[in-house]
Parts: sequence; C-alpha cells; structure tokens
Amino acid sequence: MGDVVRKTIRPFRALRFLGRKPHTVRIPHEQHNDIEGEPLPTGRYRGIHVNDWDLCISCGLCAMACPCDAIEMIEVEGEGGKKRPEVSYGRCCFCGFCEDACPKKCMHLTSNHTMLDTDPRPFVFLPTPGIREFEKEYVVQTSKLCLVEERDGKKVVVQGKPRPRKQ
Amino acid sequence: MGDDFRTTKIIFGPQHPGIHGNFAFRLELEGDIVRRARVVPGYLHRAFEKLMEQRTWMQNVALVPRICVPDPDVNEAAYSMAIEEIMGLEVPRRADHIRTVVLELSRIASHLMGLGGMGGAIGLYTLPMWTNGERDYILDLFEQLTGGRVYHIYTWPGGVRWDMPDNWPRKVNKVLDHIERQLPSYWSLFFESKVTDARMVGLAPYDPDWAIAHGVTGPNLRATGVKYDIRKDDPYAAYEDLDFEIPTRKSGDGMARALVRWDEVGQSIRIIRQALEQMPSGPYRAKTPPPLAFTVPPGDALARIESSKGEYNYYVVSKGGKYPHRVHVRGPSFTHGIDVLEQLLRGYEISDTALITATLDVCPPDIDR
Amino acid sequence: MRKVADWASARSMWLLWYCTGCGAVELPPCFTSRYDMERYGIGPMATPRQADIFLITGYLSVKTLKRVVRSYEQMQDPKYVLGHGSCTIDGGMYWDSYATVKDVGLYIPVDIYIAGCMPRPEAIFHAFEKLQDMIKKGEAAGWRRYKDNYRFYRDNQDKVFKRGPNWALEEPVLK
Amino acid sequence: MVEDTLDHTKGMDPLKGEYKPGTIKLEEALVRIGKLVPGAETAVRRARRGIVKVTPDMKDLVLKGLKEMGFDHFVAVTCIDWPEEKRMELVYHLWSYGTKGIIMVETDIDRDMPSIGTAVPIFRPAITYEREIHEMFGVDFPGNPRLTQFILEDWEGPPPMRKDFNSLMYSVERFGLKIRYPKSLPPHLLDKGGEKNG
Repeated sequence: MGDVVRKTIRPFRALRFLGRKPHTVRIPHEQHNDIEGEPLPTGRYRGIHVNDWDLCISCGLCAMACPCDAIEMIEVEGEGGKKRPEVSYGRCCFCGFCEDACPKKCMHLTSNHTMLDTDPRPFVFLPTPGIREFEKEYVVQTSKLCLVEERDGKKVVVQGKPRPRKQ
Repeated sequence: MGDDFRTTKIIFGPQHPGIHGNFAFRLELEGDIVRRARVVPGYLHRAFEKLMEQRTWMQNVALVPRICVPDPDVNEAAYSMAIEEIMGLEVPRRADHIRTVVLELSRIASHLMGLGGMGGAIGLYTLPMWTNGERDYILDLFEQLTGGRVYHIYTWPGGVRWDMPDNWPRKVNKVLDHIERQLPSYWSLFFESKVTDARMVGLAPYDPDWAIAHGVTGPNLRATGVKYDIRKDDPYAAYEDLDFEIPTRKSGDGMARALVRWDEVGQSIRIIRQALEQMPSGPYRAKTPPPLAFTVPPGDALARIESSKGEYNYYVVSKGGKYPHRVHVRGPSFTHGIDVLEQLLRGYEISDTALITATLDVCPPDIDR
Repeated sequence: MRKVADWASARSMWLLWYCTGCGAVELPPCFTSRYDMERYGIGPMATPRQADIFLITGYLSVKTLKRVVRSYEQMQDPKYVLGHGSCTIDGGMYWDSYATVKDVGLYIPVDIYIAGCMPRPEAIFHAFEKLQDMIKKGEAAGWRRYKDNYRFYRDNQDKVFKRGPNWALEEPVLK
Repeated sequence: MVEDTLDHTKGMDPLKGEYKPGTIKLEEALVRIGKLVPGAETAVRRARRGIVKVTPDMKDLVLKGLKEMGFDHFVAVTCIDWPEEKRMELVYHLWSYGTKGIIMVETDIDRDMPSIGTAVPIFRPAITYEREIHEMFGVDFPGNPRLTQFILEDWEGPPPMRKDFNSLMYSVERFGLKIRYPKSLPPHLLDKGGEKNG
C-alpha cells in the first residue's frame, strides 16, 4: 500500500522545479553572468584586436608569432612609411600570441566577442583603438572598422578612422 | 540490398542526429540486426601531425587543443609534458597543481557532456538539457582563468600561461558545490530510470582479456574491473600528492561504462578540492626561452595522460631547431572508435548503434586528427 | 504575400543537425537549457529536406564538403547558410592544411559569416537575429544566388572533388 | 578480411575472472630481450621508459617475447620519416599493466621500398595504426588484411605525411590559398619544389 502511495506521489516531486528560476541566459536581453553574478567575458577574454598606433613601432613581431598567418604588416598611406598590422579574421584563432609577443603592449585582445557580416571582406581589417567604443556592448559593427584598399600601388584607408580624435 | 537479398546495406551518417560529431558507419543489416559494421572516419581530417611540423614549438600550443574538442586540455598538457621531458625543464609545483585543476575540470565537463549524449541516445532528452547547462558553468570558469571558452591555450611548456585570478578558487568551489547538489537529480533521472536499465544493462559487454587484447583504455577498461589509471601508475602533474580512488565496475557492459564515468565525476570533484587546498605558492611557469626563439634539443619523448575518454599519448621527436620533426598523437578514440566499435556493434539492433558509440565515448575529431 | 511568408518563415526555422567541424561543440550549449535556442523558434532538425538553416560549424575537409553540398542541394528553398567561425571565411587555423577547403563561399553561398574561434553562443544568437531581420527584408538570398550562379559554384566544386553521374549514392567500398 | 573475434550471439562471460598482469621488472625485461635477440640495443631512458632497437626481421620475435613477459597493451606504432638518411623509423610502444613501464621497440626500414611485416597476429590494435601509416606514409604491411582507403578520399598525390610533400604549396595550388606574411613561415616550405624539410 505504502508502495502505491509512494509511486503515485513520486511524479509530483517534479513540481518543485517550477519554483526555481531558470538559469537560461536570455541573450540579447540579458548579460551573461557567472555563478556569482559577475559579468562575462572578463578582461582576460581573447576577443577582437585593438592596436594603438601611437605606440606601435612596426616591429612585426606579432606577425611572426602568429600561428595562423593572420597578421600582415602593410604600409598605410599617410603613416610616414611605417607598417601596421592588418588582421584577417578568416585566419585568426584568437590565441593571443600576438599580444604576448608585442614589445610595446599596444596590441591587445579585448573582450568584444561578436563580429558578423554578410560579406567576407570586412573581416580583413586594421585593428585601431576605435574598437574600444564597443567595449560595453561586446558587438563590433563591421561598418566602423578600419579597412584599406590598394589604389595605384598604395594602401589607402577607405573606411573608418585609424586614430581617435585626441581630446 | 546485398547479394543474397537477405541483407540490407545502409549508410549511417555523417549527417544523422544519432551521431555525435562528424562520423559515419556502413552497416550490413539482417532485418534490424547489424551483421557487419564498418566505420568510415576522415570527415574531420585536418592533418594535425603535418601542420605541427610546419609551425614552431610554441605556435603548436595553439593548434593542439583542437584535436579533441570536448576535452581539449589533455592535448596541451601532454604536448607540454613531452617537450619538458626533452628539454629537461622542471615545472614549478604551483603550475603542476593548476594543471591538475584544469585537467580535472575538463574531465568533469567532458563526462557531463558524455553522459548527456548517452541520455540523448536513449531518448531521455532532459539529461542533456541539464548536464550541458551545468557544463556551461565550468566553461565560465575556464573563461575567467584562460580567456577562452572552449580552446584554452593555457598549459604550455614550462608551466601555465597566467596565474589564477584571486577569486577564482572560490568560484571553482561554488561551481563544484552546485554540481554536487545537482548530481542526485541526475542519478534519479538517469540511473533509476527503467528505460536506462532496459537499454544499457548487458549492452555490448566485454571481458578484461578481450579489452586489453584490443587496446581498450580509460573508463572503458575500468568498467571491466581492471584497476588501472595513468594518473596513479605513470603519474604526472600533481596527482602523486593527491588522494583519490579509481572507480571500477565488474560487468563491462554499457551500464558499467556509464557508472564508471559517473563515479569519476565525484572523484574529480574530490581531486580539485584537494589541489586547490594544497595549492603551493611560488612561480607558475619555469624560465623558458621567448616563444619566437624557442628551440628544443634533439631527442624524443613520450608523454602519457589519462583523459576522460582513455589514454592520450604524445610521441614527440625533435631534430633540434625551431620546428618539431614529428609529433605523433595517439588518442583513445582511434582504438575505441574503429576496431573495437566495429566488433561491438555486431549482433545488436540498429537502434543501439548510437548508444554503443555514446557509451564508448568516441570522439571523432580525435580519430581523424 | 511574399512578405507574410517571409515573416512566418523567419519565426520558425529548423537548423540542420550536421556537426561539420569542431564548432559543433558550441551547439549543445545553444540547444540546451543555458542558452535555449527555442526562444527564437529555432530547433534542430534531423533531415535536410525539412531544414531551413545550415550552420557550417567550422572548417570543412574536402570529404565533408562533398556531403555538405549534397545535403545543401537536398534542402528545400528558401534555405540559409551561416558560416560559423573563422575557418569558413579563409581557412582559419587550418589555412595550410591539404585536407580542408579555405573559403566556403566559393562552394556554397554563405549568408552570414561569424568571426571567432570558436564564436561564443552570444555571437550565434546575434547571427540568428540578423538572419531573421534579413529574411523579413528579403535580403537573405543565398539560395537564389546559388541558382543564378550555379555554374560558378559548380566549377569550384568540381575543382576539389569528383562528382560522378551517380554521386549521391557513391560511397567508399566496405572492406 | 579479418574475422571479427567477438560474437555476441554466442555470448561471452564478462565476469570470467580477474585479469592477471605480468610483474617482471622493466630492467629485467630488457635484459631478457637482449638475450633473446642478439644484437638488440637496449636502454632505460628514465623511470618507466625502456628502449629496444632491433632490425626489422627481428621485430616479430621481440614483440612476441615482450607480450609473453606481460607487455600486452599495444599503445601505438609511430612512423617517422628521415629523408636525409633514407630511412623510415617505426616505433612500437608497449605497456605492461603489472610492470608499469613502457618499452619502445624501434626499427628502421628502407625509405624507397618501405615494407615491414604486420604486427596484427601478435597485437590486434595494430590493425588500425598500420592502416593509417599505410595511407599517410605509404608503408606496406604484408599480412595486414585492411590496408584499404581510410581517412583520405579521392587522394591522388603522394602519401601526405612524408616530408617531401609540401602541404602549403598544395593548398596554394588546389584551394587558391593566399599567403599573407611569408616572412613568418618556415623558409624551406616556400621553395617551389619543397624538396626537404628542416
């Protein structure tokens, strides 16, 4: 008899789950938090690159350290012959070795993690400090990235600002 | 149709919901019963061993975790251990303890995913919903420690890449408490279910002699009662200092394989707690040459690691210089997923195919490399 | 009428269950309780004939590309392809491997590329949102591009794998 | 065709008893191998790692001897290509559950006509490893029944894991790969021929 009662009651134990708050992260309405409620990703996250052109000495170590041949040093028009790293997100594996290799610590991987486009072209871009604008929303608008194009044998910036205006 | 009009030949996979990963079978059926099974691997072939010869020693650290996607840390650790042995590098104790914590967290994550896969294969979809949800908390921990959710690129020759954040051990303990609280519900959901009993007890059993003759390792071997674990018998990282048990089962069937994995989750929690408690202070990486000038003297070394799926071996040969001469990866699934699986599938119904694959915890990217 | 159909199809999409590469490891978290894809009306579908979205999860080896093209051609219109991860854009981590194709866009039309190795679930959900937007505006026309430029895609496919007259049934010999 | 050794229709007794591992010491095993095969070079690399170097025709004898001593877990067989010395090296890794040690059996074969007898009759797991080496290095294993197409499909080039196959240049030709920063690559790969690997 007791067995029958137990068996009857047993399925209703599932009701206790009704009272629990689901742990689903409602993207994009909700921030992804860890178990203590701290927002993720943290500063250690290896996301989209930024590069401070005022500090960059064009040494090319980031390109040498890259395991994926993602970084190319290109000569941008108006930079006085200095070469700047151009990152291809068709290659990058977000290992962060370029950040480790950088002697001036100007190359940095931010915690911005989302970048998408219908066209593969904007995925090859010049990392600039402007990407920090998206620090809080974690999504990078590809229309604001710094892209170059080759015109008459020279690499010309066709989209985006290489440096933010100094205040 | 086969030649004798009694057997049917079917193509099972690679696009099939019952298959975890990109993997295929060619089955010869007689009615519902598998008479002959042939595994067709290679859909995930990326030529890792070739690519490693074209990259420098340190660049390879970014490459190796991709070999086994659900349990990536064993690859980084085994590769680093092999290089350390050739170079004669002494790894700081703190790095060893951090490695142990990372490896065990990775084992829990992989086992949770594997148990979820078994649940999915028998139609209990609640289990993967729950286990993958818990696994995500572990991925959050990895993200805070290593900066990556899935591919950590954290363990490297000479130690680990960064030190632990200050509040990280506390968070690990919280996540472990949370998982420990959840485990009883998994138990009653999965192991007390009659469906699980009916499907998994007596499923594809083997005895210890057969298992050893066929190269079965890891939890699949311990399910037959052989008390063997590389963590105890060929110790690495900090496992010598820690106290834990090797769970075994006797019957060697699908249920035993699932139960060994279940017990290992508990043991891993115990290991992590100890490792965090005994965490020594000091440096977290040894002095190594900078990544761009990293050279390894000529020599060869074999590093072995107990992963969540079985035995991982890295055989690294160096000729000196910036590039490895040869890196051979021996993954557990290379044995489990081809020869063993083909023989275990014989005589079972086609509906058991996915379940047997899941109980062996076969990882296709590790087969193909 | 077209608009109503687009509106409806944007809200109920089936994702083809095909784990083509290592990015597939981020799919279980997306399907299951932590991120819960069904909030978007997206669920996994076992057969290509009833699926709408093809998520290329990472690199494609030549052997997989053959099956991917086969699955893609089986899918009913309208169908959308998401390139998930850097490997779909230009080879990614495996850029110098002899076994993987570099630019998936040469072989099948990709509607949205997601950067990352691997992309976080957040990125996948942003891609789904963008895809829904594009469908409502009628911009997600990869499947029409495939029909209009079939010769281009077909030539590229023929360069990397063989496609016999009976190719949908040809399989390696059992031994 | 190898017959499958396990038939569930007949049933197998999973509880048939304890597995008994061999308990010989690693050093003693090496000494015994030295006596068994004259000319075999043996050495202990470090704790739990032993090495035996033999000629290819003695390989079967050594493997059999080690199996009888309890080294019954066949871990792997590795093939290493040494193009300058015109040889290929095969390393069989054997582990003993009782001894708790691994012995690597190394043997050299000719690079131009690579062929060595199969280890499948002694160690069953070798079947898959030899199959892979056959495909990736072009080594022939007479006696192995499953040297069929394995991982590669429609492959027409040379065995890809050999050192003289240049994966980078192959990708450039076949998939239209664009090299972005040649300075960061190993210089020998950028030669058109890609003859040798450093």
